[in-house]
Amino acid sequence: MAKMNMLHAINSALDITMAEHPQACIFGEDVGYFGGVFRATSGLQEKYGQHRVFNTPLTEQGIMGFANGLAAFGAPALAEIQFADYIFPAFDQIVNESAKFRYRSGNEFNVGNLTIRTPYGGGIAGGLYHSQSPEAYFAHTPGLKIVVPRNPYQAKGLLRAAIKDDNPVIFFEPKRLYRASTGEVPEEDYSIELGKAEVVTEGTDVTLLAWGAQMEIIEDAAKRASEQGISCEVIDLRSILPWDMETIAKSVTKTGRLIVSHEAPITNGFGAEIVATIQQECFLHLESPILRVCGLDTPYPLALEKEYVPDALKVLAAIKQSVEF
Amino acid sequence: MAKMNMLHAINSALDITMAEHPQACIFGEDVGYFGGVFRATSGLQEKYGQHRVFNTPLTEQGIMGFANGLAAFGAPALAEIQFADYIFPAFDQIVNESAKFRYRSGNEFNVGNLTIRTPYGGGIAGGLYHSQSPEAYFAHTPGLKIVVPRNPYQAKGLLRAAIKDDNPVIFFEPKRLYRASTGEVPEEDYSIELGKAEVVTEGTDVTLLAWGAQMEIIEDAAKRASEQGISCEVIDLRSILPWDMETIAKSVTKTGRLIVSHEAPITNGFGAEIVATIQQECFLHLESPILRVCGLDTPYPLALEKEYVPDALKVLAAIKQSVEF
Amino acid sequence: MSNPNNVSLNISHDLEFIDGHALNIPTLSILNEDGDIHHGATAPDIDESTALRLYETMRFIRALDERMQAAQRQGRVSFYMQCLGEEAAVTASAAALDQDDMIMAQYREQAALHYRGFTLDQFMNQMFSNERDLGKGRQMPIHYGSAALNYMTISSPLGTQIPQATGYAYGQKIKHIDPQTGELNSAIDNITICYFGEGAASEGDFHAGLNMAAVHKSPVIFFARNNGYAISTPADEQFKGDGIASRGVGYGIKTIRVDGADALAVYAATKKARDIATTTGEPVLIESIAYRLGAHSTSDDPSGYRSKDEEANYQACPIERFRKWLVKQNWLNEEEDVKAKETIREDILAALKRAEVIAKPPLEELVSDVYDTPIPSLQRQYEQLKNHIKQHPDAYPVTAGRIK
Amino acid sequence: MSNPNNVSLNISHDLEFIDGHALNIPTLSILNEDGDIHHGATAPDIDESTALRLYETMRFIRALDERMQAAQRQGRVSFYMQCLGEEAAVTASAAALDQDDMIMAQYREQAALHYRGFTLDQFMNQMFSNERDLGKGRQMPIHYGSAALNYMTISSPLGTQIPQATGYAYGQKIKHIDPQTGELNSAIDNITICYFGEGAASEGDFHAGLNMAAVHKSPVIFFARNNGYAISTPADEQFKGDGIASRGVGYGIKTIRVDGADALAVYAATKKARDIATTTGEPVLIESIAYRLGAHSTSDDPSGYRSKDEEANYQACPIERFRKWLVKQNWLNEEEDVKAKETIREDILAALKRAEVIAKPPLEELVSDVYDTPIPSLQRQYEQLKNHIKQHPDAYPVTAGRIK
Ligand SMILES: Cc1ncc(C[n+]2csc(CCOP(=O)(O)OP(=O)(O)O)c2C)c(N)n1
Ligand SMILES: Cc1ncc(C[n+]2csc(CCOP(=O)(O)OP(=O)(O)O)c2C)c(N)n1
Ligand SMILES: [Mg+2]
Ligand SMILES: [Mg+2]
Repeated sequence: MAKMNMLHAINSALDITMAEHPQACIFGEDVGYFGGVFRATSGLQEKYGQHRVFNTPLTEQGIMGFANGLAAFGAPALAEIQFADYIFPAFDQIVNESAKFRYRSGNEFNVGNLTIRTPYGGGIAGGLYHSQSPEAYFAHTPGLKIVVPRNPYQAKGLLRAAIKDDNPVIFFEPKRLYRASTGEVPEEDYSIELGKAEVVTEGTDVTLLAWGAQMEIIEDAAKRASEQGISCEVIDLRSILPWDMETIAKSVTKTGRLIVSHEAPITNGFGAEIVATIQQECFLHLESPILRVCGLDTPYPLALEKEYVPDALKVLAAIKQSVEF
Repeated sequence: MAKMNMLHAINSALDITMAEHPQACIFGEDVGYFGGVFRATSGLQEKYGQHRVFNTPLTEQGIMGFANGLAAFGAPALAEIQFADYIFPAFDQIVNESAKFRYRSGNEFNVGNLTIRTPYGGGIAGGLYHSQSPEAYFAHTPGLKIVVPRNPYQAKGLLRAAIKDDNPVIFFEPKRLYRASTGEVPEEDYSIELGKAEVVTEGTDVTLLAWGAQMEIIEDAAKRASEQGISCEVIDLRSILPWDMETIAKSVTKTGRLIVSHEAPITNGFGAEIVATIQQECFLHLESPILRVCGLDTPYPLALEKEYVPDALKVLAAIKQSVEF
Repeated sequence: MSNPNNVSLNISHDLEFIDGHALNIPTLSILNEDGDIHHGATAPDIDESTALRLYETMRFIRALDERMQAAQRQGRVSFYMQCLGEEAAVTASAAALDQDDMIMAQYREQAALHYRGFTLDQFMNQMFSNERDLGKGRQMPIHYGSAALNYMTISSPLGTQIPQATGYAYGQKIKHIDPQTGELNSAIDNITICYFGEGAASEGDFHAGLNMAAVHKSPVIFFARNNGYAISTPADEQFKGDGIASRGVGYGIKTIRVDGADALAVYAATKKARDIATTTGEPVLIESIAYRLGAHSTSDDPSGYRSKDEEANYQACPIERFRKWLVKQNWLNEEEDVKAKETIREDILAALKRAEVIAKPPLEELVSDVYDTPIPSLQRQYEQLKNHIKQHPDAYPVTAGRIK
Repeated sequence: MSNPNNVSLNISHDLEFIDGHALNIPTLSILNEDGDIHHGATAPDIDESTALRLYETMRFIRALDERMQAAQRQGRVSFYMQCLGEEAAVTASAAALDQDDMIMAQYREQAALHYRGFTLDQFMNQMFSNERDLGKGRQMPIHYGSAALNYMTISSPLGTQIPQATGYAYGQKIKHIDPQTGELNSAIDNITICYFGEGAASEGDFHAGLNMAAVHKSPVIFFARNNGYAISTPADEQFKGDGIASRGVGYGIKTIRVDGADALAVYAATKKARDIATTTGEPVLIESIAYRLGAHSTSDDPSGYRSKDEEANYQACPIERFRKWLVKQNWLNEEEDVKAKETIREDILAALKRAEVIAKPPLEELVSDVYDTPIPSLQRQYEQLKNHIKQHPDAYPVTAGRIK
């Protein structure tokens, strides 16, 4: 074990992959010599050469088109989109191509070797275009997998699993935690199964559900709630697609209450899907309406970011509303 | 009044707009001399000239970039995307640009003059890429409005309202109904207010909610249900963004039951948002879980389209499940 | 260009703009209309069996196109797209490749696929989306694909295959690179050809794909089929530059324009392009000029946007031109050729009749291949659907009888 | 090119590829390093007041950049981007325009905005996202915009302004078109200039924007700032063609390359480009060659990817070069110039101090301008947020005190 921050943990997962597979390639804007604007690929070009770790021209649709082709060829394609806010020019290549590659060809071809890494989320004074959490845009797309880690240990294990998974996976990295979150991480290889949520704290009164950087917030809220005598079960969803309905339903069956929290705007965020499914699964167990504590339905702001985000106080307010219903 | 099919109704709305505003432009792939692959813009180039009704090069991102610029200049920009399946290359221009133009500039600039028309939906043996219903991809985007008409009368009135609305609007046209749906439509100008659902049939036992071409299906299901003594309240949502929560909540408060149906894959479709909101609004009135009857979580198929789609039989089954809960 | 800006710096003091058409682009032409080699031209090195296979492929595709166009009129298939007028461009370019080179096509390149060995039944099974379709009945007619034949399954969204070809070819190159120097340490054994129309070349993916291929040195032959139309949109409403070839210099890509109705010119250019790609790793751009003789597809009627006069003007047949040359080479027996044509027509009709009665894919193919293995939620949806169909077998006749 | 394929057809029988660098591109240079007009070059027709305004703008921006870079180091603003080395390119091109022409910039063109009259306080209010920011404190520092000054608000996603410029300029042209003939019936009064970096030119939007401008004849001056880098990515990993200028011919767009550190060359080229655009409606492409002397932004440290040697090699200052010419013209009093520089520095510091204490925008600006008028759901969210903040005023000190 070693103490790593999230960037080190990600770098380590990439390093293992590059050593493992002679055709694995890492590419994206500035990922080469410079090691990426967040330095997640630092040192890898030096280690694996310019033809396996390289800067691309500045075109996200090109990066993803290239990645689809390389993955279809059979090489592990590890593409980086510099900010999740800039993934949209690649939307067609991801949603119409990556996601449908296997199905449309009757499994003659597939891009299972594709992994897309991209930093997402707010909290860095980034305003409209360096703060978005676009997971829900992809969650409506059968054929994709979507993963979001909450800390370095999770990041390395989930990223390795995403890379080894034989489907295209989007791996959203909470950039606010890149350096802020540190912890013990094994230097050797390990994987954490995709599609499984994790009960981080057990509790009895209300279930709190989130993923990625938002976990910190709901854990904080749970602590504050426990000071007021409310016992929260805290769950990290980890995989958005496929998502672990069983674990959530089991928890809600026990607690009778659910609060989902994400940074993205509330309307049609992934919280909506969770609520829609769980109200059906747990209808007779629900003691109060399921609540969502999310970003407002506005673009991501700058000066009023503090007001905008679903912070621990807002989650706490929802916990009380749910319990007192 | 005249008998029109949906294409005529749309053409009429466009014609009125072109006559009204000397700078209004219609553009898109093949919309010029040919009048569009579905002939929605038929005759308009002849009437308004090549510089106001024109073919663009084959680039959806270009069409939408151009449209954003023209709308920002102040001219009504009436862009056509040939199939909704091909709107994704323009996703960045719509989601990061159109939707955020006013907000990011503090209202120094806006693209309120923008209207995007695009045919959507299945039922024409179109397979993966001529059948998609991508409304939910846009519904997560504050700043956009989204409208879907169910028949020619609605199409003309809603399209005129969309064009006159001072916000970017995506107008999804149910292509299966282009010629199949006919009805009396005023030749003169009229508008139907955006953001308002319409109760198409009143009922008492269960609320059925859909939009666009799916209305036909739920109306059929409602008829079959009534034969079995179940009274359905049938509602056309009409606007996806903003959506008329009040009308739906009022109906569900009365019936205690809700079924939402759309063609798009179920996971994170717009049905999810409706369910999530309504379970909260109407928690104490709900007598059974809210159900969704939607496309499966697969790309849109071809040979097995009949099996895939949320048809009247499936809606009927859900009605019974809801009532018998 | 050893400056940070990566440009030539030829200082000038004249305020002169480079003309939008400053480039002089020749068009390679080898075979004339009568089937003779142009004076001054050199026929490419093509052997008799390759030439005959090329010819037979064109002849077959012409017959298939005619038959399927008619079948669509009869309501037997839902949709079809002909290759009329572009047979030489597609077939001769495919013939210049290695069987293991990857083909990433747009949709009008069925001739390349047949050249590779796709059987008549395979064509039919795809068009009838029956259970023997390699694509499992999921895409519209003509969206063929075959891993065994290195022919990437067609995808409707235009232009998407262009940067994909760049990525695919990059994979083909990797093992030939010296890890130390980053230079090729051997010729590349297989490369990728990427076909697209002059319309699709307006997509952003075109720009990304060509630029990345040049920068990353991906061995792709970009084969632009300029056939004058994108559905109803004529090429002069598609671009103002001198065709697609004029763009090569913008990417630093070697480029050639060829007469696309001239099988020998296309063959020669593609062979040489392949040589360049395999030995340097670099991409090459070929623009083929032909005329889309038919409608865009069976959903289209060109009389709505182009004149009969124009159509008449460009009626020249690339197959006929090549046939005349073969005859002059003494490689073709005309009598047998006429007979073969008849047989092909019969074979096609017979295959059509076979394919149209083969069952559609079973229900499980609705949910397979979304992922490598079905995810739990989809599995649940599938179970629910099965139950539903079992309760209403009459409503779902195609699948009901076969549900386990 | 009167053929359906819209290409030149110069029949050739030689199997020759056009070289990827077949185009010969000169670089316009008028002013030498010493502030003298090159032999054989002609100075553009620029009057004293314009020249001085140009110079003062460059000098101001240099001072602003230095001050704000330092302010970011001190933690007073969160982010900044300098224009170092590109002042002449940006300012001289803006100076060649009409005040009512639209400017659609990338982000490094603050000089063009200042040339138009954006005040020091306006700059500061934006960077401190205070309540006087025209953008209402919503975007990161340097995302300026002003409708009054015809300067489109900067948007971070790269390249998106390129096709938008095409559309905007098309609007500017419409009223000058004869509805019958589709031809211009008068010169166009106002046009659009669109700035972008050589990195952003790799985006698909670049391709779409330039091609559409050529096809639809949109009067846009596409101004490519090739400064050698896109963050850490050098131009030779960005493209293999001869700069951005080599692409003009692919779109049929008149093109010129200029020395971007030479204010007179930039001014002359842009003036002539504007003439072409206003009289023909057609777009023009200008590639300016300069070197990004500073870091990409305050988040960047170029020592991680380029050598001190290279940096030293390209230190030449465009402002100094122009200053020397002004002095030789006898248009600049050097003593006053030195004094003015001092005053500017003081003014900037004073403005910074003013702006940083101005309040942030009130809570209602969080939800305004999403739509023309707030939609009901957002209105509900706003009410809920107001109540929440009222209950926890200490947690939201910026807005709590001012909530009605
Ligand atoms: C992204 C996208 N936009 C639009 C379409 C609809 N469409 C299908 S074919 C076609 C024209 C293509 O023309 P071209 O590339 O010249 O090829 P050709 O048909 O002439 O062979 C269009 C617009 C599509 N399939 N994909
Ligand atoms: C679509 C998109 N992708 C990535 C980025 C991140 N980014 C910001 S600036 C930049 C480099 C731009 O380089 P260039 O266009 O050459 O302009 P310069 O900074 O040299 O002026 C990148 C990659 C972005 N803003 N938008
Ligand atoms: Mg074409
Ligand atoms: Mg640059």
